[in-house]
Amino acid sequence: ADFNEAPMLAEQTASGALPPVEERLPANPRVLEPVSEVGVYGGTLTRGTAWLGAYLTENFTREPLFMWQLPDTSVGAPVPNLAESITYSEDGSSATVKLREGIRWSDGAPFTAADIEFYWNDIMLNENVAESFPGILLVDGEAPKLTVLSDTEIQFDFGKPFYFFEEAMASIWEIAWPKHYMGQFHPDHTDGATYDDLNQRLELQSGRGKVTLQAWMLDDYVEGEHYRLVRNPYYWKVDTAGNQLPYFDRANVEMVEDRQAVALGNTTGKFDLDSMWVGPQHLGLFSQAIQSGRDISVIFGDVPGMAIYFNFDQEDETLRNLFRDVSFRRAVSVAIDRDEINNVFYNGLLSPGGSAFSPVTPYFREEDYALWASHDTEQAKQLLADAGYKDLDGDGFVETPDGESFNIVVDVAQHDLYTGIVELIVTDHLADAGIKATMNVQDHTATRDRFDAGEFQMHVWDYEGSSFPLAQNFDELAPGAPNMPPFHPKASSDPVDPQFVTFGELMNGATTKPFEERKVDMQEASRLMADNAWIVHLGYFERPFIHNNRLGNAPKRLTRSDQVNDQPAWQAMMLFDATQK
Amino acid sequence: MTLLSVQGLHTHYHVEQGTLRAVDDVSFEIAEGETVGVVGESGCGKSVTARSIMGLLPRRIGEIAAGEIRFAARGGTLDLAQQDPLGPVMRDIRGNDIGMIFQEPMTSLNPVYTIGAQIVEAIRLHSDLSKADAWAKAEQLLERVGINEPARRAKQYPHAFSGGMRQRAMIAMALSSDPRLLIADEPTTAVDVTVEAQILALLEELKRERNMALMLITHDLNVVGEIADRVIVMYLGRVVETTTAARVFDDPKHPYTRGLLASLPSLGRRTRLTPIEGTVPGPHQRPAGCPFAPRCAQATEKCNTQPPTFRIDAETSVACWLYDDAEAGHA
Amino acid sequence: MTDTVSNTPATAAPAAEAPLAEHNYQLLSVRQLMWRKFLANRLAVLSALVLILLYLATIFAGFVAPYGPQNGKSRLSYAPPTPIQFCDDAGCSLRPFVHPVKAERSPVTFLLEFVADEEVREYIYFFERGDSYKVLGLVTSDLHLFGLRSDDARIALLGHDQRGRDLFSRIVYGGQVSLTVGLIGVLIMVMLGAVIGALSGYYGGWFDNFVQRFIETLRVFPEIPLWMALSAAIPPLWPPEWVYAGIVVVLAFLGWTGLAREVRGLTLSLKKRDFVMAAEASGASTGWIMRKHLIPNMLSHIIVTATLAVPVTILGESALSFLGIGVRPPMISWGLLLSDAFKVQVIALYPWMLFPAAFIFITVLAFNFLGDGLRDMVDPFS
Amino acid sequence: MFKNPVINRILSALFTLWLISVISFIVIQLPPGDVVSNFVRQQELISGASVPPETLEFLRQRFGFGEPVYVQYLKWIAGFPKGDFGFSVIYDGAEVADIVARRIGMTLLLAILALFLSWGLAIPLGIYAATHKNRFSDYLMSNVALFGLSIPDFLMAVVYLFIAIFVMGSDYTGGLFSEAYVDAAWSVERFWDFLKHLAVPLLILSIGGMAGTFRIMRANLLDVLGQQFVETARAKGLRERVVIYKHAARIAINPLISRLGMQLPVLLNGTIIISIVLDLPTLGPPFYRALIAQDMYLAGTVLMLLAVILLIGNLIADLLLAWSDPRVRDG
Amino acid sequence: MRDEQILDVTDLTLRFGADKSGQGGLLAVNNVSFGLNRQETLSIVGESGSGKTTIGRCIARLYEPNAGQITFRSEGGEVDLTHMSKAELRPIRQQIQMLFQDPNASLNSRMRIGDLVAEPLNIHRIGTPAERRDRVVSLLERVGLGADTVNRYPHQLSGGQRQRVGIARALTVSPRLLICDEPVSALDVSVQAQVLNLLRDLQDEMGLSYIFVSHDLGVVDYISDRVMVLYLGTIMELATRDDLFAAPAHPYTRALLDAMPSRRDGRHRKRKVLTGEIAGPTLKRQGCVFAGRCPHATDLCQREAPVLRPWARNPATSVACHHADALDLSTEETTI
Ligand SMILES: Nc1ncnc2c1ncn2[C@@H]1O[C@H](COP(=O)(O)OP(=O)(O)OP(=O)(O)O)[C@@H](O)[C@H]1O
Ligand SMILES: Nc1ncnc2c1ncn2[C@@H]1O[C@H](COP(=O)(O)OP(=O)(O)OP(=O)(O)O)[C@@H](O)[C@H]1O
Ligand SMILES: [Mg+2]
Ligand SMILES: [Mg+2]
Repeated sequence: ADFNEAPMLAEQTASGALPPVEERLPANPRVLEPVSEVGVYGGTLTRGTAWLGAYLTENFTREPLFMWQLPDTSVGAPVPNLAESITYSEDGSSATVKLREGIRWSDGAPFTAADIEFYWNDIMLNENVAESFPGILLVDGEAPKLTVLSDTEIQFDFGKPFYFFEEAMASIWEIAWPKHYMGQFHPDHTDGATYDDLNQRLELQSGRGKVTLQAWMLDDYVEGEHYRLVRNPYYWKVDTAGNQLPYFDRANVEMVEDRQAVALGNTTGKFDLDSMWVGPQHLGLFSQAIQSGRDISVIFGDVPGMAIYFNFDQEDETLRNLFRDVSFRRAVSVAIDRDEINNVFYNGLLSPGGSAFSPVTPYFREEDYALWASHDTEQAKQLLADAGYKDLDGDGFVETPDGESFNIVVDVAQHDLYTGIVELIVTDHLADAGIKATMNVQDHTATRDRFDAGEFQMHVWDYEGSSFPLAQNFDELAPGAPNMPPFHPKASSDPVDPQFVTFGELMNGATTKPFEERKVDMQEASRLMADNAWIVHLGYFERPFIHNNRLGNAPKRLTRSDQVNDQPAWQAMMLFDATQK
Repeated sequence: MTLLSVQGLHTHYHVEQGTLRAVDDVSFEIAEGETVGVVGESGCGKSVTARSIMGLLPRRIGEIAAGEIRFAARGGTLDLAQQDPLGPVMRDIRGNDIGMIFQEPMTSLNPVYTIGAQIVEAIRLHSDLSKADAWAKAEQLLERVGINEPARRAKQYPHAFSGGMRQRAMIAMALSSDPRLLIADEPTTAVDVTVEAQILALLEELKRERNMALMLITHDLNVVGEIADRVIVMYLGRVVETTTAARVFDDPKHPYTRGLLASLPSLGRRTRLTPIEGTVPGPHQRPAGCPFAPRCAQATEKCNTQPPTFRIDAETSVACWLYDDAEAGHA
Repeated sequence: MTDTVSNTPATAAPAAEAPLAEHNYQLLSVRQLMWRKFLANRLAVLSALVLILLYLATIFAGFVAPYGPQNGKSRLSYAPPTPIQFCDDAGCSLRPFVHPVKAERSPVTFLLEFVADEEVREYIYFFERGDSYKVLGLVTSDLHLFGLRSDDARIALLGHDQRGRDLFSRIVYGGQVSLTVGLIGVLIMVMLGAVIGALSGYYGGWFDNFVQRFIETLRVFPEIPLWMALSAAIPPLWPPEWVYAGIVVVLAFLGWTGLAREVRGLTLSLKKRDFVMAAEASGASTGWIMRKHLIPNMLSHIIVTATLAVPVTILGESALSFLGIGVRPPMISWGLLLSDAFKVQVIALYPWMLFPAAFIFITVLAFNFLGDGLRDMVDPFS
Repeated sequence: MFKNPVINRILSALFTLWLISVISFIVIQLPPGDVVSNFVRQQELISGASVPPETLEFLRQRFGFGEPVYVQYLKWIAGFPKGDFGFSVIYDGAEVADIVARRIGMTLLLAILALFLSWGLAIPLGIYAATHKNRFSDYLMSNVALFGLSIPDFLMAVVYLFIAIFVMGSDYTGGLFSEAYVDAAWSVERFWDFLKHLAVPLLILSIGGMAGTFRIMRANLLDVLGQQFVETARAKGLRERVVIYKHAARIAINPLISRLGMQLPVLLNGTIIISIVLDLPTLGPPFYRALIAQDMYLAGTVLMLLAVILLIGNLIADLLLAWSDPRVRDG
Repeated sequence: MRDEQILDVTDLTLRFGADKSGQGGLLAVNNVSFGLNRQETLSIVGESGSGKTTIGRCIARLYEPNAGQITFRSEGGEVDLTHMSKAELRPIRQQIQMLFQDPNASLNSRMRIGDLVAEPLNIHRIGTPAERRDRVVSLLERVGLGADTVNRYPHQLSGGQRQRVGIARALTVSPRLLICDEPVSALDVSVQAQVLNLLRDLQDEMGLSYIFVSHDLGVVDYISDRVMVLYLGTIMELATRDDLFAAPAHPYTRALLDAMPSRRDGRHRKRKVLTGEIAGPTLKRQGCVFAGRCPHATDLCQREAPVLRPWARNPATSVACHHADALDLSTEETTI
């Protein structure tokens, strides 16, 4: 009787369709501290998106074993979520996780260690199932061994120290699948089931989302149009007042045309919040809207800006040598006028800097951040000249020492912020320094394909993973050797340079070390990266996010999702409709 | 009794290049039951005269500048020139008292309505017949103009009719309300001789049968000579000679009429033709005096002023200074 | 006895009514007649003048535009149009001038706010030196129609874009793509359409049959989607000039069908006309008949159709560029410029970004009026 | 070929259908790479999931990748009878047919409503302008129509969005329903809401379509008004209104019907563009996205479908024309 | 000289839209044979659609006949026009020229009169430009147009003047045969007379032969030496003008004459009306094509098509009628 439930469920409880709330909750539900106040039940939370995939429902709430503290992930280490506690072995090479007791799937079936085992062994590690094992969990390329000790206890054996386990766990989307439900379609568990059929059902929207551990479960899905989610009656988290979460009865995701339409929807109140599609380019829209009386708020979060990647394995020898030449990369970095970009595109919210790990990480050092990051066209020209790149034919662009002229293609996905920046860089900054480059705008997937396939020359995208460098699934992003940085796609060919090898060793070794040792190594890695300018970063910036003021418990500041490898930055289950209060 | 009396008709066309005096002081009369042929070369104003009578001048372009068109309508004499061409009076006269058929049988009928429907429309416009009765009457009319199987034909669309049949359907339509005057504007120019003969014969017969006056516009003197009682010869918007059909051949007065006859090849005529010299001037280059003077072998000084209409006798008047001594009277 | 009939009204013919002038009218050649008829359509004449101006500005874009297309000042990001003044607090001057502006970022909205520096006057000079450019791709020059002497202030008649570039200059340069897409596209269209149409009309038979079916099929495809589909297939790595050519070809490829039909119809009707028969009877070869009879008689129709196809093509290019599948930066077209304005906040905060639309609109309208005028002119006898 | 015009028409339509499918297939084949590989990469990118080899093999089998192009074409069209047009990459491998089926109705609804609206406006205005030729009102309307033809649809849509949100403070951001009615059952309020949302796109669409129709109507009517049968109708004594509406306009609309085939593509063009800008659930947005992402089965199918719709539209237009014009009806 | 035959047409047949074997389609000209002498005028008369124009155009090789032979005797000898390629035809074309009905449509409105008249010279590259100009001017003067006409455009001339231009144009290359397709029917009587006189004079002067297509019997009577009467593409009667008008052999000829408006003895006679209308050329042909409208038709006529053969009463006349020998049609008072 210490717990409360939503009126929507109370009716069903009363009619006997559902057991009482106490029976639905685990013995030790996870208690969440509201951001500002205890909320009220009811209503629909609506988000807009320019692209609809299963990923978006996962983005509402994710339920791994451990979870980053939200909304600000930088306040501390991950906390137990589905797990109740973790115990490492003496040398850190194995860990035992105890689960919360009495958690139920959204259909009322009990959640046990068997569900985790099912997902781990029968889904992720099964070759026939189209679901691959997350790279972040791999230790030296091997998946840890999982042993079920009891219904609520599991043991992971890593084979070597892996103190990174909790952080790695906090960075994945989910850890368990309903064995009682998905087992029906699994050939190992049900006769007559086929992998073909199973593979059709892997997505949340193909039915799996109806049996979930998340705050809302799937109600209706139409491709390319919307998701409709409805509250999970067995959700296992409560607020400090004992109210079963979430507050909102329903959660919707509506598909619209593009970023712009998402921003517009959030401006007019059609959508409640966004931390994915809006950016500095919409500040004007938001301030105009607020001035014209729209009841919305803009909050900020510190996120990495745009980065330029070089293809160190470019087929063309001239270009490969060019990209592997540190002077060239440094020249590119100093040729770029970050202040101008800040002024024009980032509304002054960018703090210009180079490719050092984010200030939200413990590995950040000011001095690394400042390396090769101040605009100086003359220095760029000098760097090029010293390395032998001079303008021999007087066309204003430099040639290689062999006298070969080149024109670099810079791939950029269609993006209302980056396209403009790249255009500026390509047409002005690089040209001023004598580097000839051409912008190639394509659909995101197309540029991404070229990047993944190593068929690019220079590539522009977010400075992925810099806020949480070790969580990055390098192998997913670059089809090279496992755990290699993403900008060396065909790592099988000769190494870029000795420092690059060192960098890789430092990164790969970091996860096996306790925090203090790890920090030293990572700071060195960060310095190497900044000094060698393997990636040219523009700097971290305060990114605006938007939400409707009807939302209660909205945070004052946000961590952008990618800081924690796409964890939901909003604690959506804590949000409520403040106008109902 | 005079049915139609046109006096001093001037019809002007306001075209881009200026004002064109398409009909320039035309006077003539048509008695009840009479057939009057109007002849003249292309562009001399025959059609414009007819349109002026019908009140069918192109809006905003054609305008009756002066003159009277007195018509002995059923209720008394009306000056059609004074009527609003789109008003109820003219509408009632059109189709009801004066019928009109045009030169082009192929395009004179609306292609999307049946022949019957178009005749019925005309019938019901001027009578209170029920639809069924009107159809019956339409069929009778079609039969009357020599169309076989009228009941079947009435349900056909114009494209199923040959040129001659369409022209006959047009006649049937024009006759639907028993007009007292039928204006036929070159009704046979576009059809073959054999069909022409059929249609003229039909017109004559109908006219006689109904005591209807017929104003037959043509440029074929032979046609006029064949069926008209009287002939009006026009040149450049003016009437140059009015006479009887017989006399126009035997004793043409105006040099222009004579010229026309001398140019006319006809059966049995093998001697060299004597054409009128020169060409018809453009409508904008009308000579100041007698319009025919520049081409006239007998022209004199005097011809630089427009000759009045001289009455030779009761049946013939002519506008030529050669007849200065003839009795001038009303044409 | 010689009484005249007294019914000649007073209004009747005075004397000769200026036959001479009419005579002259009659003597005009076909071309003169057409020319007269064209001049009589004032809107068409005006449109022709507007178009001539636009094209001149495009040909001499470097000269007309005060700045190069990429020359921007980031501090002037989205700065409004510069007011051109003859007077200020300090009095008046015969030479127009502008005040330089200072930009400051608002702490509330994070947007730049611009304040004119009333103290400083920057005079506008004609035939100023500035950014260098190439005239028709040949001669390098740095002479501009007008400009400022100091680089502290900038003159932007139609405001600045996001990167602080002069929108007016960019529009002038953008015209090079937008205005030529129509012309070149239509040129290709005319060649394809006229040749195929004439051949198919003149020879008939299976060739005609096939061409007709093919045209029929192409025409059931809605053109914009098909344009979109074809331009989306233009390899993204092509240099901008090629992409431009590709767009032109795509537009032309779908546009020729209308013309081909028209030309075929005309050929069919002309080839039955007596004067063609007469030439044929005189022993004229096919080539002769085409050259001397068919083409001259179709030319004006072709020109009209072509003129009316130009705006369609221009709009098509704008739509494609607007949607991001047309020309690519650093090439500029009006549609591409307009795509920068395709954000509600841009329209709200920086309405001058819509100026490219005005240029599209005026051009398309002018071509439509011109085509209309030409259409009336084609039949000088009507 | 064949004597029977109906058979001829159907045969030629079948041939056109075939050509449509070929052109659409060419469009599908245009981008580099094959669709399955693109799909695989995309799947891996999005969900980190690898596509199992069986599925891959099935897809390759189904679409014949690696085989000659004509085999791929045949395999593609072989799916049509089963409603299988391929799969969509951007919609996570969903059936193209499903995506299209959901949106085709709204696409057609919008285009057809716009057609009616534009005709409803254009025809009366066209009649008015033609009957007031060369007057100020005619001049004005004709020029305004040219204005309508000159404004790009997408511009109108953008400006409208701005006005709606910032000038009128509406919450409209595109779409067909307000939030409250998105999932509601049909009711009067919902329909009203729907109409309110539709009004603007419809208006924008019909302004573009109207301009063309207006001009055609005006020109046609002027043409018809100069024909002889109109004069015949006047000569019968019909009222001017009857002459114009029953006799002239009736025929002037015929070419409009046959131009329906050319109107519909214009409207569909507009629908696609407007939908992209205003986010309407028509085929426009998925088509655009598909093109950008080179999701070619979806793009090609939409394109083909639009063409087929237009083909059907043309056929219907032909039938309508035949039904309304006896000349065509009787061959 | 005058008896020298310059044209010999045998069994000329043309079907519009015929299939490859020459069957089906619309039989516009059916087995037509005739000859033409130097300086002779042969008129072709018949109702609209009877194939007059088609025959003319076949001879000018503007249409390809399906069967038959057209032999033309030029200075260079005898040639068969039907079996010549376009290139071979070119020199012959100079000797056969055409004159069209509508002077409006037969002159390219975009060319000056000078160029129009000179066109045949230009096509055949005859003479120097100066010579060509001289010839054009002299011809224009011959047809009664001033030299200043050279620079005018067709629309600046009257109908009669335009037709003269057409004549001048046809004469530039000194043809021997002129095919006139209703050259005066679009003209007003006064102008018509001028043109007819001109044609006659030119014939005498230049020794031209005419094929003269017309439906106006008055004109035909005036201009022709011989007359061919055509009905639905089939020759009904072929006779000298005098014979034909004095004593027609074929009932159709009679009917045409009767339908003509004409004056006798200072009076207009009433015309006789031929009932029915010309059938469509696509009709099923069985028996005599005219049988349906013929007052003298018998079963035989319905069954069997008569052949064109010399008339018993006047072998100079050919007639295609079963009953021609029996009927006396010399006066119009036949029962119809
Ligand atoms: N709608 C019109 N607009 C301008 N001028 C016209 C119009 N109708 C007739 N005319 C002119 O008026 C004059 C008289 O024309 P009208 O039609 O009466 O001649 P017509 O004697 O009937 O000739 P035709 O025998 O060719 O029919 C001509 O010069 C003609 O050009
Ligand atoms: N190019 C053509 N294609 C098909 N049919 C044709 C063609 N030209 C003429 N015909 C048909 O051939 C027949 C004979 O036509 P032709 O023109 O020779 O007749 P005509 O005697 O000259 O008639 P008219 O007096 O009307 O000029 C007609 O039925 C006509 O419809
Ligand atoms: Mg007339
Ligand atoms: Mg003919």
